[in-house]
Amino acid sequence: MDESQDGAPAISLRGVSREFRRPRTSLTGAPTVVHAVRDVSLDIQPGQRFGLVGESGSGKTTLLKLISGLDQPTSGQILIEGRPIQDSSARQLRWLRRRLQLVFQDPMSSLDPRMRIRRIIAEPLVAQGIPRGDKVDDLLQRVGMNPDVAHRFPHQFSGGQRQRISVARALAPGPHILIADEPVSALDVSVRAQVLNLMDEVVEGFDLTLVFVSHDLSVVRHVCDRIAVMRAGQIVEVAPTEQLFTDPQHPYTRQLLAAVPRLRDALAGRSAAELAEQTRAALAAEGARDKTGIAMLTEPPAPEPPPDFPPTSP
Amino acid sequence: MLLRLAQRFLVLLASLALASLIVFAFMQVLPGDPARVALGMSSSEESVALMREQFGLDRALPVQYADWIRGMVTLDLGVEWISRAPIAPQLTDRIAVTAWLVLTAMVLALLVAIPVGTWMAVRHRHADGVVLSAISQVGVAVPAFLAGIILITFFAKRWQWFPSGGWVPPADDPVEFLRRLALPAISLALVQASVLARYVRTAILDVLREDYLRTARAKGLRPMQALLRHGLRNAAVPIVTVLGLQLATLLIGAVVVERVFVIPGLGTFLLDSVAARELVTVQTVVMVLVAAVLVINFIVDAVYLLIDPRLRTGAR
Amino acid sequence: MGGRRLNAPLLIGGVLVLIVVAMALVSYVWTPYEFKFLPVPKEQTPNAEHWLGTDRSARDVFTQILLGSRTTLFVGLVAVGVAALIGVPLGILAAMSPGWFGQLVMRGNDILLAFPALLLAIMFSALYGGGTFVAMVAIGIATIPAFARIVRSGALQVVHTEYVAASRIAGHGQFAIAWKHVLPNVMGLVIVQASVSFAIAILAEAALSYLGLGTPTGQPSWGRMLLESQPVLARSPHLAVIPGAAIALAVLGFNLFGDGLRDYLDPKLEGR
Amino acid sequence: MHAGQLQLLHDVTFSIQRGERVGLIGESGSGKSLTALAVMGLLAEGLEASGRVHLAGQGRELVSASEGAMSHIRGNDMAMVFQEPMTALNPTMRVGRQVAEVMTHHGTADRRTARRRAVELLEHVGLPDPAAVARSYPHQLSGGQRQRVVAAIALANDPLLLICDEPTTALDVTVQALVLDLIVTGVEERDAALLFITHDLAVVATVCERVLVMYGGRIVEAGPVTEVLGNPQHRYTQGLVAASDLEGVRKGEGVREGEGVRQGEGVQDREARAPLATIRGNVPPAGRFPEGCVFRNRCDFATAECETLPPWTPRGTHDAGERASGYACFHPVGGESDG
Amino acid sequence: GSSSDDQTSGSDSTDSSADTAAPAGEASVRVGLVAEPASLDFTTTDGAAIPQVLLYNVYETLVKIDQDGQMQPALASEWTVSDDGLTYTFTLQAGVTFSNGESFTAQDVVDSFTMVKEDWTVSLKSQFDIIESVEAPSDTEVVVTLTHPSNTFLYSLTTRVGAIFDSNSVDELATRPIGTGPYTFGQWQRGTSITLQRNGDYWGEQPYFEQVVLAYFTDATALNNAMLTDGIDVVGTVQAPEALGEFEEGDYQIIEGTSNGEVVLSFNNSTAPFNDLRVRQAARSAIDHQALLDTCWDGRGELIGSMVPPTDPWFEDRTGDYPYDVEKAKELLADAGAEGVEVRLRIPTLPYAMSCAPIVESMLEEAGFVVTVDDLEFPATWVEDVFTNADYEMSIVAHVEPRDLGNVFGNPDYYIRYGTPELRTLLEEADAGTEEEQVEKMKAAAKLISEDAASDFLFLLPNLIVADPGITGLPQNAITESFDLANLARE
Ligand SMILES: Nc1ncnc2c1ncn2[C@@H]1O[C@H](COP(=O)(O)OP(=O)(O)OP(=O)(O)O)[C@@H](O)[C@H]1O
Ligand SMILES: Nc1ncnc2c1ncn2[C@@H]1O[C@H](COP(=O)(O)OP(=O)(O)OP(=O)(O)O)[C@@H](O)[C@H]1O
Ligand SMILES: [Mg+2]
Ligand SMILES: [Mg+2]
Repeated sequence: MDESQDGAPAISLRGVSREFRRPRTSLTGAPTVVHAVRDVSLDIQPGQRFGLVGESGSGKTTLLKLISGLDQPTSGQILIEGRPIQDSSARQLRWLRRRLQLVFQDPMSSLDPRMRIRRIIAEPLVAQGIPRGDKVDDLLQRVGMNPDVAHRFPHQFSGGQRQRISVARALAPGPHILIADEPVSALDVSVRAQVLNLMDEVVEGFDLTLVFVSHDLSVVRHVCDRIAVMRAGQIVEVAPTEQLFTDPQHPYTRQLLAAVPRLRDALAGRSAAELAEQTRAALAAEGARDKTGIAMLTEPPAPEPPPDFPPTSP
Repeated sequence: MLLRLAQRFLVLLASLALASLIVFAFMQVLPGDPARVALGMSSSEESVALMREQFGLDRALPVQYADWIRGMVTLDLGVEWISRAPIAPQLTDRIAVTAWLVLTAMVLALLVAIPVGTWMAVRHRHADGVVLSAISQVGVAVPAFLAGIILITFFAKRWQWFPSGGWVPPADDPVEFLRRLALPAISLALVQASVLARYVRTAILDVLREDYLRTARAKGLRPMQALLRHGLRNAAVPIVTVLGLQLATLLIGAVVVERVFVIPGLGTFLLDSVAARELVTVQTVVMVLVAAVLVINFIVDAVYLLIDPRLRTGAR
Repeated sequence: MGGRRLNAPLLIGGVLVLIVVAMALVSYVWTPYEFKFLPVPKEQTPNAEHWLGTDRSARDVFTQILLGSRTTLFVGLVAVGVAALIGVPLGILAAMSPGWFGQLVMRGNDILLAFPALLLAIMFSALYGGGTFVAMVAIGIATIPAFARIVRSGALQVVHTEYVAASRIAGHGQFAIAWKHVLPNVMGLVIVQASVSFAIAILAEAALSYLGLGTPTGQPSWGRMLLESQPVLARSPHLAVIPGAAIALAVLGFNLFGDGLRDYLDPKLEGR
Repeated sequence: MHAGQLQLLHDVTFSIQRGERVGLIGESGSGKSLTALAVMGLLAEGLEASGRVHLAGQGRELVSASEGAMSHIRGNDMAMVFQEPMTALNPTMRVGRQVAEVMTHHGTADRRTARRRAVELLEHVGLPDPAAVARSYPHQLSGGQRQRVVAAIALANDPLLLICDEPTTALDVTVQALVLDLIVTGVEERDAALLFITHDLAVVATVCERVLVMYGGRIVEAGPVTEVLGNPQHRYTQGLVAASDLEGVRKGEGVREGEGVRQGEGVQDREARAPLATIRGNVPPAGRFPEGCVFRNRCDFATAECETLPPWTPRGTHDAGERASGYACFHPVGGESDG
Repeated sequence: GSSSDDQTSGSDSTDSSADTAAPAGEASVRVGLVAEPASLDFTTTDGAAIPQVLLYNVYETLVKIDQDGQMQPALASEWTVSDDGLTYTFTLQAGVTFSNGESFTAQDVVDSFTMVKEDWTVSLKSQFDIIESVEAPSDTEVVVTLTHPSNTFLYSLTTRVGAIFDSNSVDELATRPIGTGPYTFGQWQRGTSITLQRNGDYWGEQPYFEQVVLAYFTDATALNNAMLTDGIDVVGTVQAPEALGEFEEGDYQIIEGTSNGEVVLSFNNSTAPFNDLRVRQAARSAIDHQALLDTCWDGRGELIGSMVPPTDPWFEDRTGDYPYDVEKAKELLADAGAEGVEVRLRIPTLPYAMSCAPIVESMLEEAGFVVTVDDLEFPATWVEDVFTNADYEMSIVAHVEPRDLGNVFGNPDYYIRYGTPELRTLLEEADAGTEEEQVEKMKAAAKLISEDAASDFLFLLPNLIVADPGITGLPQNAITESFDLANLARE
């Protein structure tokens, strides 16, 4: 199903790290370094539906940016369909743009509010010089939308519809790999179901390799057939879905699983206290963290500078 | 926190150095040979050359620059070229005058702007808030010197309540000092109060939308209590920013207002010195004004650190 | 969603601005008199022949107000033009380029900010012999930081949005992104800042003219009218009141317009 | 409740017993937060509530109560935890003071006691090194820690009623599990009533005994959690439960009476991966809900009858009155048209 | 108002420009003026403002001009001129001391006169070029020998070049002026005021006021406001004549006399188009002087039509030379082939120039000139561009020095670039001849300038003084370089 480098994994990471430097905060202290991603090695096979879970700040988004060439790793190597992508200029990354596309978390902020959706969907085509034809209408239809709405602006759509538009845009250049960064986290359950169904359809229909990021275990479980668990920049466990849920190896995976409230269990009578007890037990099993499982943030996020006010009179 | 201050201080020093170079360079291209201006109509070339020598204009530019900087740092600025009057005492006198004027105006403006701006924000959906807001808009649109002219027309000429201008140092006669300070300070303050009130309004409106204010209300604080206890300090951050910028614009507004009220401050000093081509004086006054703005910015940054704990880390 | 509503400041401001523009346009095809000394009594109060009276040099005041609106627009356009043409690209550049360059731009900005508009204008006027254009270029230069800052902070927000990331993924380069996404999305901020700066420029021209450093003798300008009315303030106050009101209304117009536009474009107020 | 011309909530009627934990669920925009704020008397400017709110021990009716009267009740008899822990605390005030304030303000403790009690409360909500936390500013705490601080503030004066508006949506799962427990324990200890707002069915089932389902500004179904979520009657509730059931599709078990739900046979089997049950269409924006049954434009069972407002059908009896359990639907799941 | 701030040193405070604190008696009077001096040293700095304060008040001269233009004794009690007009012998007043206590002797006169020739840098020093020698045969006698006879020599002694300094303190001219006058120099608050103190040891009649404060205003309106709001007692020169109406309504005395200030519409005679007589004539004919005066100086002032004020002995009304006639102006311009000629009217930023320029512009344009008005900052830019480099076609300047016809028009290098041989001969003859010859030749010179339209003479600035009712001793006419305060008193 993959016509490029035969046998090569669709995505391959070799010891990839990404560090961010934060400005110094005291006269004496050294500048702090945030290891957003550390030493990640990973192979994702063509056609796979690969899930990435982890709590917020664990480095999921950073990893996706590295894979999609939006950011450069501090060290390590990234191969897409067997071709390395780091240290390439935007021009050199053109081939990547055809192969790999992204769907983002926030359906509002991933669409330029000032563009009509026809232009939004056509953007990859324009950027890559692909003739437009009536592709936009096709795509809209593929994502279950009426082509008549192509002249509207994003704010005229609901969250679920916007996410459909995002998917349509991602599909426009005919990619082999689709990366989705928490595509349903901002959506209501009923809409979430619609979008998940859509993703399922397009991955099937376009024969895509899918990398799906979420912090919601039940969602990745539904979507993916292989899951990596990420924590503090590291992949702590990778396993086929069923195996991960039935036989988690890493204590962190166990913590996550223990803490997820399940409707079924709750209806069966599991109380908040039990859920918490189970979570605490899983946390305690690891032993490293304090009793609440929440470490004090040692390094608070740098605040935004105060707003600029223009002077108003000379 | 100290690091931030230290960093900002270094930036301040660098900015001052750069600004002084710009000012100095600017003076070099100012047309109108000071020697010729001093000598007046039909002076001979020899006497012009002599004069230039006397002014020290024949020296190399770096030497002139170094000399000037040394003078400013040691507060020994020498004498004016033409009048032979020493510069430093004049400068300090005039800085004092302008500082009185500007700071009084600022304090007056704040005294008006903070309550009025808060009122405008709290009542922004009510008629009184809207009317106040409209008035402040008009206030912003009236140039300070025009306000000065209007004040003179009524309060000095028509009713003879205040003098039309001039200056008496506070040490000489406190009452007279206040009488002379009143109109110019008010004319500066009127515009400033309008500008500031609008910013206060915006800042308070923003704060009013904040979640923590709702939390405060959920604790049982009344709207005003919540605003005063939790809102003002947070609103202070953007307000301090404008305050810094407005102090700078006030300083410059003072240039014009001093002219209207014949006040011997930095503004008149600057304009007179430009006219007389007392270049050392001009560049020094410009530098003082620029430095004042830079220092104000520095202070504003320092004040942030006091107001906003998010900016000072390791405070725990 | 999309519940943007015209607000009163925007409407009133817009009308005032339109009036100024209309006056300037009308003055190209028609003025009641020529702008010159007329063989009529000077300092007339408004009357049927001279709607706003005549000035100290026996020139028609209404003519002068009409022609002065050109100066008013001219000063605003020059100042805002200079500031925007330099400040906007600078702000976008600062937002889109690597850390140290952005820092450098903003530091330079801070120093420029320390030369307040009027001070720069006074220095420029002294340097190039006064005149409106020079003074306004100075005001424009002094206003660059305001634009650069506001555009930078706006652009920073845009640069970090997902639609810019999407555009990059789509294959667009930095320039295309700046042009297609960043610029259109900061345009609102720019227009708001422009209208505020316009007001500042009008005030600065008035102040400079009052100091005798702005519009030169013999050219119609509201600031100049104010200056020239000074000696006759007592006996012909209308000669100060009329241009004073014109200045205040124009400034008010641009300020209101800017404020209204800010509210109009403010997503926080949208749809609420 | 009204916002200008727009009516946002319609005839929302419910009561909560002392010591009872009631959940309020519904999609975004259904009016959950508005309901909570209306009870607290904290509606945004421009919104106006009508109707009656009664709090045990308070003779007064709260909707028409004065600001002064309300300020005595808020934070004292009635407290609230908001959704966003990152912004709910004043960034420029130390955490300890913010907790102490709610006590000093209501005079439940003098300054010094309040300070001591604040530290105790912080410890009680499970914060490590509570004295240090009390001295911190909010930005020095993580989201979970802040949410605990907010909970401490809410619980400080032992309120009769605690309202939580999506208190854990911004938190990671492990933290969520702990915070949920904290809230439940907190109200249990005080024998307080809890109104818990969320859109996560699993969470509401974990925390609450009874649940109210809201759609389009109306309560469309109410009742004990097991009944409403285990055996929904209203077509909206049914859709909601089905759509949120990701596991059911995969494992081929659970409640799937909803239209268009297919059986899934296992993960590895691509072809058999079943689509999730969905509710067609989108939640209309405020004020654009249809007349009559608010759900009828998305409901597969809607008939002409639905153009009139469906009456409330009680389900069994309940201590808290007939509104405590029941639904408003002409074509309930168990009804004649089903199947 | 009056005042007596008894500040002895001003270094610790910035003085007020218009103080009103009023203690007992006639201790102090405040006179408001525009144009502050740039320095106190007129030997190296030009400008009318320095002699305005210091001459006659602090420094005295050997002889002095009175209000009617008559020569009067001053430090010289009498003088004689040799028959060949080359030797002047002055007998000095006895018992005169400088304010630093040094006594005034003939040697001071010799030193002062020598200094003009040797140390002065301003161009006015050339007036002493004709001095062959200065000698002091005795302590009370000075003999000046000229290289050739000159009628203007004695007159020049009444101007600043004739000022007598103390030989021992000339190093401090810029900071501590020492003279023999009725006042001693008190202090100078830059930008604000100069204070003169009564000279208790003055050899003549003691001044009435113990202290005279000369308060400086950059803005004529502000000066008038200060007078109206009781900030000052006297407005030395009213630069906004429109304000007189306000004073007329109030309780003020208004003195209206003449001055030496001819407001000249100067032409650059050396370049096109004004090197063409017809163009110059056209410009003169184009101006409706009465309307101009009425409009731009509110009708105050005098039309003279030439470079001679009525207080000079050789005054003649020459307003008839070029009566207002636009048609004629157009014709002349057409004759010269200069219709639509573009000229720059480059004016200094001074009140009279700025208020007259628009009207002059309109009138010239009516006649077919195309005029651009340039504001040049005064003095800096105007002096450089117009005065020094003659980069201009027209300007408007009041020439306020007394008897400056020769100086302005007689010198071909002067910015007007006129100085034709014909005029210079007339001037030399006037200077060398008898008094009658002088008058006659000067009249001829004025006529020549006028007819040759070397410039246009817009009007003569009035001497406008406003004062509190009781103030006396103010000069009616401003015809010397000094604002003579010696007789200032209050009834
Ligand atoms: N540009 C940056 N500069 C500094 N630190 C960064 C930057 N981007 C990310 N980080 C830090 O790297 C870490 C990982 O961030 P990332 O956004 O990848 O997490 P995530 O797993 O996607 O979290 P979330 O679930 O909240 O989206 C965080 O601690 C974050 O603060
Ligand atoms: N101040 C207001 N003015 C007008 N409409 C409002 C206002 N506040 C809320 N609404 C509208 O009322 C409806 C219900 O809002 P509410 O915040 O109660 O929803 P919710 O159920 O809490 O949703 P979420 O899950 O997103 O918090 C929404 O459609 C919202 O747009
Ligand atoms: Mg809500
Ligand atoms: Mg003269």
